Amino acid sequence: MTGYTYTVFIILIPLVMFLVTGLLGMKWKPIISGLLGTIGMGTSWTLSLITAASYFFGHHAEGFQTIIPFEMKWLQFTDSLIIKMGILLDPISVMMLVVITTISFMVHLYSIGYMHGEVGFQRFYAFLSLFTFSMLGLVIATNIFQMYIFWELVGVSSFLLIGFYYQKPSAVAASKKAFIVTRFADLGFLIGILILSFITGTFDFGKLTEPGTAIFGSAASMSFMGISAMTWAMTLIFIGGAGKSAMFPLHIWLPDAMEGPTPVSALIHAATMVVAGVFLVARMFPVIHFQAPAAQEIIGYVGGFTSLFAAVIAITQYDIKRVLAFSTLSQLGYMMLALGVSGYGGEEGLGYMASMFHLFTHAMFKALLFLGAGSIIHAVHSNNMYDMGGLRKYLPITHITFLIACLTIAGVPFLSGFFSKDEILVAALHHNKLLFAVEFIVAGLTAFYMFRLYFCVFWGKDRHYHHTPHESPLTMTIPLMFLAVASVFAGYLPFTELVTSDKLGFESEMNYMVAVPSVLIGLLGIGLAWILYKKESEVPAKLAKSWGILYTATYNKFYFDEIYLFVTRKIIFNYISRPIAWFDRHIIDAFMVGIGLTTEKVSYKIKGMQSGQLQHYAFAFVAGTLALALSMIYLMM
Amino acid sequence: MNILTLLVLIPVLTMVVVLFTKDYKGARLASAIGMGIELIATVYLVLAYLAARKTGMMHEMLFTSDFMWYPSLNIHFAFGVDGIAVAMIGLTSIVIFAGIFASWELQFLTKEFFVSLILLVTAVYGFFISLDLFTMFLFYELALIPMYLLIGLWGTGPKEKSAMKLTLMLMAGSALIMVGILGLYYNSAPGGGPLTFNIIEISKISIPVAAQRFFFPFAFVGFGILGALFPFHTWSPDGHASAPTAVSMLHAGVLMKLGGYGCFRVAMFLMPQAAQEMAWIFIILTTISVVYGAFSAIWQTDLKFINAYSSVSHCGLVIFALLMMNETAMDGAILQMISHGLMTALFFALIGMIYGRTHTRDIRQMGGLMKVIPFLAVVYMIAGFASLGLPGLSGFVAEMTVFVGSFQHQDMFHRVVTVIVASSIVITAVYILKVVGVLLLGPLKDQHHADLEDAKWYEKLSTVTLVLAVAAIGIAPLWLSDTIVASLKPIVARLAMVIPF
Amino acid sequence: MDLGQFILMRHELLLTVAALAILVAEIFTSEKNKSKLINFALVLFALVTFIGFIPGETGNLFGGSFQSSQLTVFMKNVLNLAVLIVFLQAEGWLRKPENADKISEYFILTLSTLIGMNFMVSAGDFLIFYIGLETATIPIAGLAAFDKYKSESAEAGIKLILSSALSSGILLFGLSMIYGATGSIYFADIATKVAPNALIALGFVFFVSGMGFKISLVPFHFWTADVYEGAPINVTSYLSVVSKGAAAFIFTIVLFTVFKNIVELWKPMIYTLAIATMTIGNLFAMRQNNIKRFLAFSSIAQAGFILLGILGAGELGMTAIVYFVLVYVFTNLGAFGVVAAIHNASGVETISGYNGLYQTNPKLSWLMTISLFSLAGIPPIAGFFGKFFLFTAAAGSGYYILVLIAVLNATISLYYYLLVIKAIFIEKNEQPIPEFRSSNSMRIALVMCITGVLVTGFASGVFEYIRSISKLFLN
Amino acid sequence: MIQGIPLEHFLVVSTIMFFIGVCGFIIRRNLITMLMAIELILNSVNINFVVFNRYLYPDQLQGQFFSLFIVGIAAAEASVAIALIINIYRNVKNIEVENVNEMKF
Repeated sequence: MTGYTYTVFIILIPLVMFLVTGLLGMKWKPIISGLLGTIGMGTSWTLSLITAASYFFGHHAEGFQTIIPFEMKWLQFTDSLIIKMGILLDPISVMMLVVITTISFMVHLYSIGYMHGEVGFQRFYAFLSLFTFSMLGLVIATNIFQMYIFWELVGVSSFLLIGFYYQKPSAVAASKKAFIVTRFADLGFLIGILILSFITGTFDFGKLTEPGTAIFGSAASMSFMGISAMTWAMTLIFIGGAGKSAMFPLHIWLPDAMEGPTPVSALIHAATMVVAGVFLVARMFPVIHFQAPAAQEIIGYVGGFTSLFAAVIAITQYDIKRVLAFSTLSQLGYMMLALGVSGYGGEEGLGYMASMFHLFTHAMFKALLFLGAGSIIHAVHSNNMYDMGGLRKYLPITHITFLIACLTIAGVPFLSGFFSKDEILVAALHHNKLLFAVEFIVAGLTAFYMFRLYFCVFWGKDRHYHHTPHESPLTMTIPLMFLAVASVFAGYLPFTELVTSDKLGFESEMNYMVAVPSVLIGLLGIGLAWILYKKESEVPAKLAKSWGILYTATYNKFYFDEIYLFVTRKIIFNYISRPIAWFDRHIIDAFMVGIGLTTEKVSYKIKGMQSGQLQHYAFAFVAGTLALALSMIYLMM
Repeated sequence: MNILTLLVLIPVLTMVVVLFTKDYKGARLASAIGMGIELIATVYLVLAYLAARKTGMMHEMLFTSDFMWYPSLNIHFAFGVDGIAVAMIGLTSIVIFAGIFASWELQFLTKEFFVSLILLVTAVYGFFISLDLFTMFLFYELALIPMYLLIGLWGTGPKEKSAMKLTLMLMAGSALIMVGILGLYYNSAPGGGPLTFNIIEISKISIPVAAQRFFFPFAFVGFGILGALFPFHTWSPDGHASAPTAVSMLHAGVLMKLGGYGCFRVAMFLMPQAAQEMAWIFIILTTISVVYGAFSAIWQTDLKFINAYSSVSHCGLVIFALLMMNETAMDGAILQMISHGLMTALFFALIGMIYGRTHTRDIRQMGGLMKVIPFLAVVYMIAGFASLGLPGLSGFVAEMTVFVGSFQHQDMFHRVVTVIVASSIVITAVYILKVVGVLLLGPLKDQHHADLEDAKWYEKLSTVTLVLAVAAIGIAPLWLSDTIVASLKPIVARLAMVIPF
Repeated sequence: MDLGQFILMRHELLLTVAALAILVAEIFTSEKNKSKLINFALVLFALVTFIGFIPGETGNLFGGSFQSSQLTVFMKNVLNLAVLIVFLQAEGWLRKPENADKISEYFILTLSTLIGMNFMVSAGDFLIFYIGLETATIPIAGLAAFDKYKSESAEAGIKLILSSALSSGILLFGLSMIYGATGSIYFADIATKVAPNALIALGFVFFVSGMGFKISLVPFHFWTADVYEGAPINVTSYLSVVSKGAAAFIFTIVLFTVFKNIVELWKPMIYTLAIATMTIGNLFAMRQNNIKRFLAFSSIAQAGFILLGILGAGELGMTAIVYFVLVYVFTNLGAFGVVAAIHNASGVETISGYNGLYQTNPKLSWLMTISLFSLAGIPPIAGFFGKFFLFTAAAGSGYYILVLIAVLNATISLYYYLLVIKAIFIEKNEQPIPEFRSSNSMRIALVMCITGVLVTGFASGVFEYIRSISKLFLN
Repeated sequence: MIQGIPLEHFLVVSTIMFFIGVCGFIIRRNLITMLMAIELILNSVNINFVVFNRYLYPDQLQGQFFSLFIVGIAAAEASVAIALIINIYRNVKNIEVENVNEMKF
């Protein structure tokens, strides 16, 4: 099946774009790199659409094959442990191709307008291409180590893009935070890979995920600290995923990551990179499900908790982008949870399917939300939603698209979000009532905070803007409209046939027992927001007061940043690194130097021996002779 | 004419030529040309080596040549290279080439500077191609000595003290080595017959275990001192901090590798049983030095100190991997040597250039340089990424090979320490980003730095050479890794002969 | 016996003739062109040295009292060479007005000590040995006091003569005991009769301390520093190289041949002496400022290294020692040559006085550096090989720990040699020693030294030759 | 042939002389006296040689010759020493040994 060799170009084009714009970008007019990037992205978008079409709607009677159109050896560790660079096409990777290229293309287009006139326009596009390249490489990885490689690249390009305004200390800090936190998680990923490879002797997804494989034969016997090796491996790998997907408690970097330009937030921190973790778990799903059920449990609960936790925080945030960030967290929690509660094969695999489905739809509407927010910020030059209000008449297109997005995420029927979220709830219900309850509440909260945002921004009375807000240029609104359409209709894609845990389609019908209540609670949330925020009123403030300490805690994200800061700054820097540095200088080095100094001191101490008195010399002479004589005699005894 | 002898001859001739140059321009030009030729010769050597292997020459060493020197003691000039030595020579040539250009503007006693620098390099080449312990040791000590003048004369800060400390500590190390070598010599013919210094011949017999137990620590620690083995690493921060740019580059980039190279070529290869038995001690030491170096790097504020400590950490990783004694891990060790050599040289070059502009190395006094000197800043970032193991740059390849290899070890203890060591990549990320964040990003801190000029052509040449090398290894590691692995086979086989536990 | 046999002691005879010739010449030269004597002496001695190298037969004289073998001949030639270099270096100093009336004395005294050493080297019994020893010592006292108006010089002289007298007294006492125990003064006979009994042991100890005085081993070394400092530089260099070398050589021979039966008895003794000598020498050298005193202590430390060769008993040890002495001649004379040159030109003889020397006299600085590195045993200079072979010899008889101590001591010595180099190259100085051009003969001498230092190591033939002849000698 | 005096007596005498000499050399302050102490030592050695020769190996003369030479050399030594002592007197105007300590450490 080498019919898909052209997929190589999907990845190579962004790479080439990166190199070209990166090296020569400074030479030519900014706009050129913008256009180049956009065109390039457009090409690989079309290519991946073609791929998707021919993959999904080609014949697949007995399920979808895993296709590897291209693979080359990159680095060989042992006879069996080999890092290959290749392309693996299977339902989820193809879907991800579509998602990434779509969003990336939209963002490229959008940025032409949004970033217009920024210093380092070329740099921006170079980094965008770099990111897209790495992200694509990640999803089509044929083996876990290739994935890890691109995983790191994704991390670094995210670092570069968050810190795009590198003269802004907060941006620099945020980028550092993002990198180090994810790096810490990646360590888990790496160790997981090490354990996995030690057990199975392979990196290939093909070998790892093939059903009923025998490579885990040895695994059962192995355990460390009472926990089976596979559980260790999978949990550690999940930690890696959790880092990228900002699962609790590694979520702290994501809100700060909003320091980056808004299109970046849309691309990386809403649609693509942050779902890498979910994708990883999905990729390893058979292994996790069969070899490490305990790990899967953990995944489920972490997902659930994160979604709730983030939703609660989102309610209290003022910064429009932070609200969106926390909603992203919450939605990612959904996806993780879905994987956590999923089974394998057919109906059982509903959660898996749902997760992927939600990933897809979420990408669309969350990107839309961010781009919309971008266009708002573009108009208002502020992130704080209390500086906004009544914008609906200034920014009609933005308003409509934003509303659609909000409705979608709130799970209003017949929009894409509704379907995917519904599937997740069903899956949760089947496996774990507690998690279902959590998700049910979160659905309501989501609706509430989204519409709180919506009403504050577009309704209420005008603020006095230093210049009247005007609708964004076409380059920015076209993506908005496109994504709006996408998020409306994405829900009608037959995911149950296309993306499933065992690559075989299955039938699933609406479960009204779940759908109706979830819709109701969504509407409830919307209504509450309507009452509280449609008109300017004191009620929210009062409410906030009435919650008191709890409110402040929530507003301060439960002080997690502070805790982390304490750990790093105080513990690691002051109580580990500083003493070590001191120890090195004042103990070890001092000891080495001390040897020398002592020698010198001794040489001064004994200088009296050379007194200059002939008779002392003579005495020493005779004494020495006699001493030798005595020792000699002693020896002979 | 044997290519290897040529490798040693070219620098010698260069020195002679430099001696007869008029002014500093001539001196630097002469040495640049000389080292350029050397670089070409090295490339030729690499190609020749690969070609020879391709034609299926299976000898352990290639291009061997052997002249009797002291017949009564059976001392030879025995030269020869395997893949590892070739790789090391390549590293040396690149670094010295870059180093010459990094010290392009040096005008105080230029002639003497370049002569001693090239003398140093000559010794390094000699060391890598030696197959005879005596000549090896001779070149080893010869490599240590020019250091004193180089640091003492052209250094900065408390240069005399640092130079003295460095020289003495390394000499003490070579004292240990001397004992080890003599021990090897006198045990090189347990079955009677002529004693020999020749590594290959010794590697064919097995030294009596009692002797191994006695002499292994001498040889290993002796070389380990130069390899910045904890707790004998303290010469390195001071030394590197005080040394002039090119010397730091060469010393951290190449000279410290002599330590690691000697550790396995002499100590481990020739005394496998003892190596197996005592490995755990040194594994613990190196584990400490990896983590410890990284942690103490976090707290430093002097750029060179940061890099010196990160060198301690990275070189610790080298010896750590060597002690794992399996093909992959040792391959990783060699890769790590090369990768660390290149990127640390790059670091020191950049630090030197930045220092030359801002006249400070204290990161607290600098900031936001990205705006002012973008080229240098970007290269510095690349170097940083290389050192924190970003895929696509050499550091990643080396570290991953080390980790995977070490983790394949059957013994649980080894796997656990591997995990500990692996955790250092996070700490590395912390201090690298700290530096990058403070030094390059953010608003410009000191307004005097507002009108610094960016890199000159020779600086660009110097840094780009290194960057290309780093990237090349990072992007296409396979051929290098395979070459090394091929040459590692006999060594690993010999080490694997004995499994005491 | 016919007179033809006297060819065996050609070196001694030649030297005697030379000495007498100079004496006579001195009588027949007028006051004003006394300085011509120098050229005469130089040429004459160069001739003698050259003739010495002509190979001739070897054998015994006077019923074995005088033994001449290729090894001894080689040793004598080395000594001649050394003295020639010393003379060349002394030339500039002798031309100074204050020495105008003592020119011939210098040569005659030196030559007579050299004769003594030659006899000592090829002694076959303790009588010749003792005569040679004294002939080699007493005139040096005169030489040490050569600057008779300088109180240091006088002090050096008296210290040397008195302590040497004491030491030779003790040595003789030992010899008398050995004679009492064995009933012979012939090496050959004694060697057969020596047995580990109290009398022999005592005698041996006294003998060792007597020799220890000459080689300046700790604790018999105290005179060294003071004498070296007080005596004129050229005498000092003579002392430190020639007389020490000869003594070390004969000491080795006696230990290897005469006392080889009680080897187990003297090895621990030499072991301790070696450690003490190296360490003390280094510790004292570390903080010296007067370059002559500094070199004195460094030479003491070097003597300690020689003992390592003695411990590596046998052919390799012998070879290593002779080789080391040869290298040491070039190395130390190189260093002393520079010191003398500088002293003649500027009167400076302190290390701190050398600050910034490199700015004005780069050539001399490099010479000094190379010599010092050679002393420290840095490759690829001869000193490295000398030390390495000594260590190899010691390791050969299993003294690895001693070797370790020795090499660590070498590291310490490197420290203080580097201090000098630091002074020369690194230290800043407003008015360093002004640039000067030393006399031609001095230059020749230095060139000889430096070539020796640079070449000896690489030319393995030298070592191999010594090895072959010492093999002949020892069996 | 001295009747009835056993070897040991001579040896005792010589040994005592030797150590008197050594002690004298170490204790006495006057350079000339120290020189005389040296003479004592040398003469004790002479006695040793002669006695050993006479009693143990009467059929040969090595010991006696040796002592003759020692006497001769001792004379030379003494002469040089005294010359130097005079030289010292020129410089420091006395011959107390403790004043001869210009160079030390």
